[in-house]
Amino acid sequence: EPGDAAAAQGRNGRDISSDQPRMLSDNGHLVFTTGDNKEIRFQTSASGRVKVGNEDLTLLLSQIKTNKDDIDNIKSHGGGVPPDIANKLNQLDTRTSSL
Amino acid sequence: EPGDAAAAQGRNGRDISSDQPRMLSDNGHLVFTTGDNKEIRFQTSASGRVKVGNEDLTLLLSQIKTNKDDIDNIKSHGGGVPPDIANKLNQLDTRTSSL
Amino acid sequence: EPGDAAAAQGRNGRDISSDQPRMLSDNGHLVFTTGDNKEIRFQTSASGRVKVGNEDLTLLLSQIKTNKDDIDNIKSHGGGVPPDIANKLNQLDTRTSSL
Amino acid sequence: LYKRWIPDTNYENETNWDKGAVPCGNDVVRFSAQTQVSVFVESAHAVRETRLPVDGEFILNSGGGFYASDGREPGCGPGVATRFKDPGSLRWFDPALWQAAASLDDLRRGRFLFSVHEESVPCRWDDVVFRALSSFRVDTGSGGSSVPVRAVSVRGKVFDGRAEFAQYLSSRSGRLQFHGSSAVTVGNPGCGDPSGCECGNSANRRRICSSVTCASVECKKPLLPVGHCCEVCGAIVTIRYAAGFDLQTYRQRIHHLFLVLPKYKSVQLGMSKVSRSRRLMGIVPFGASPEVQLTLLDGEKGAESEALAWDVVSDARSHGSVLGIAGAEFRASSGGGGSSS
Repeated sequence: EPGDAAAAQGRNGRDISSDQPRMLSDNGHLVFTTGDNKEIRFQTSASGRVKVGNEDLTLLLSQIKTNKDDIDNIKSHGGGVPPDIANKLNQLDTRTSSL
Repeated sequence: EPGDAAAAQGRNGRDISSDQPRMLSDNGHLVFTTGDNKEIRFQTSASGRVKVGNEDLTLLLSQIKTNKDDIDNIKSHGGGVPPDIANKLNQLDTRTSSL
Repeated sequence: EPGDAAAAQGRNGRDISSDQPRMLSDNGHLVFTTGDNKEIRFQTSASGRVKVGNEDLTLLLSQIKTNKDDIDNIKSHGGGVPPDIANKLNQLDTRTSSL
Repeated sequence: LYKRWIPDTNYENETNWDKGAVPCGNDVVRFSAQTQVSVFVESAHAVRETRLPVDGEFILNSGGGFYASDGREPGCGPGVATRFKDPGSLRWFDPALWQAAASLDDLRRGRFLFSVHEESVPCRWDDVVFRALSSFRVDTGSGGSSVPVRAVSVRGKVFDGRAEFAQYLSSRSGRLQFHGSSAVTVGNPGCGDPSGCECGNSANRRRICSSVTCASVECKKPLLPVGHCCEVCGAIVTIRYAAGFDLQTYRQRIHHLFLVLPKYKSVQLGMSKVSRSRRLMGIVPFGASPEVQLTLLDGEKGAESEALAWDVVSDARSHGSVLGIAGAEFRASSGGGGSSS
């Protein structure tokens, strides 16, 4: 009934204040907007997953942190030995082995 | 009137039926979908957050770029000095210090 | 609700009400939750995008994997040559060039 | 004709909620775990807590969706626990759940046609319309037979190709909106006969009439129109047509000439192509011949209907040659009747 929609507006159609997080359709786009100081949270249980398309977002987010840790480690302790350096060191070692 | 076929044509006369987003429950999985060429958007205000489990999505995504920058830097300028190399260089240095 | 608990038994007698996803306001935060082993999924059609702010999430997620690959490569083959090492190698090379 | 499904599963429709009101920001909303429903959400609603079904969907109209309640929803009251009613039992073959009109424009303007029960349900020639800004759930019934129609439009998209609609039915929305082992099929040709087409729902008569509760009638000779489930008080005009008869044109003529008159404003008139078995000497059947049946009801004892029947028959008598009418007669529940030829 057309009248119902109008009635529903009266009861629910209040302006959404800027601090209320929301999920709204905007011309076919699905838009999640967090409010000021408010969060939108997606919570699965321990064994549940959050997926974006075929990607496991939970895994990937944890990978970001693993990556950061690895990078921090490389920054302080280096990565593997670049072949050029290994070669040069070998060359120098040989050259100076009789000293 | 929110009635019938004619009313379903958008202002631009396009068929709007297939491009409305959905929040659906599929055997208990919670699925957010959009139609062709439509986006799912997360819009965070300055102080609002999107959280996936306990993780702050916005922060982590910015970490991805930081990681990439760090990696690019390591690729061109190296990371820390691996202990093996440091040891070898010290050894060579000592060995050749009298030359 | 009294009648419901009984009605919510699945065919196998399991209580399926715990499989129901929920959408709730927690202190003004908008929270989506799922039951045990259930996923939250974001699905756009082929040409749609998931965007976080102005960032394309799909691209960012693929960057996470690129970062991981780069890090793995740096771990095994090293990154660029740190200037300190390059200098030291040059110094040693010069020092030993007459040997 | 166009037949439009009346019920919807819209969030904004207060009749879909057990408390008779659309939930607001202080309410706790429950969908039963096993309610299979496709809900259309036209506008934005505050959410305190919503428990979703295990299999269902919310279709979000532009501007539609949900936002976290701040717990201070004005005019919402202290908050109640409210439940979305299970829409599972609304049946395709229930004649009370359809509106009929001669065109989409008439549908939009609310110019509905009255029909006998069998023809209130979509006929194989009809275009079935589900409101654009709505979702729904319809039980197409058991039995596994197909339910053919010309076309079906769902949320503005018109399906008239069999394969495409079958694909829609197998989609998530399709499975939530249509259930039952009888599958609706589209692509049937429309009625190509200007004199009208028989609805073809007599095969479904039992299913259709099982949804109908007949009111008691208090007239001398109650009538049972072909295709109707109940005896009625009123009149039945039977038109024998000839070359040149056009049902749609004739329907409009009767409307403009008579139904718009104040004295007939309470008369409902249904017009159908029907097939009545002819009986030799009134006893021995010798085949069926198609004719046009006008069912006239007025909710009273049938006096207005009988007066209109006289007018219709006189009109047919005066202009029969122009209209392609070979003869007309009527029976009234008062016991009266008349004919022309």
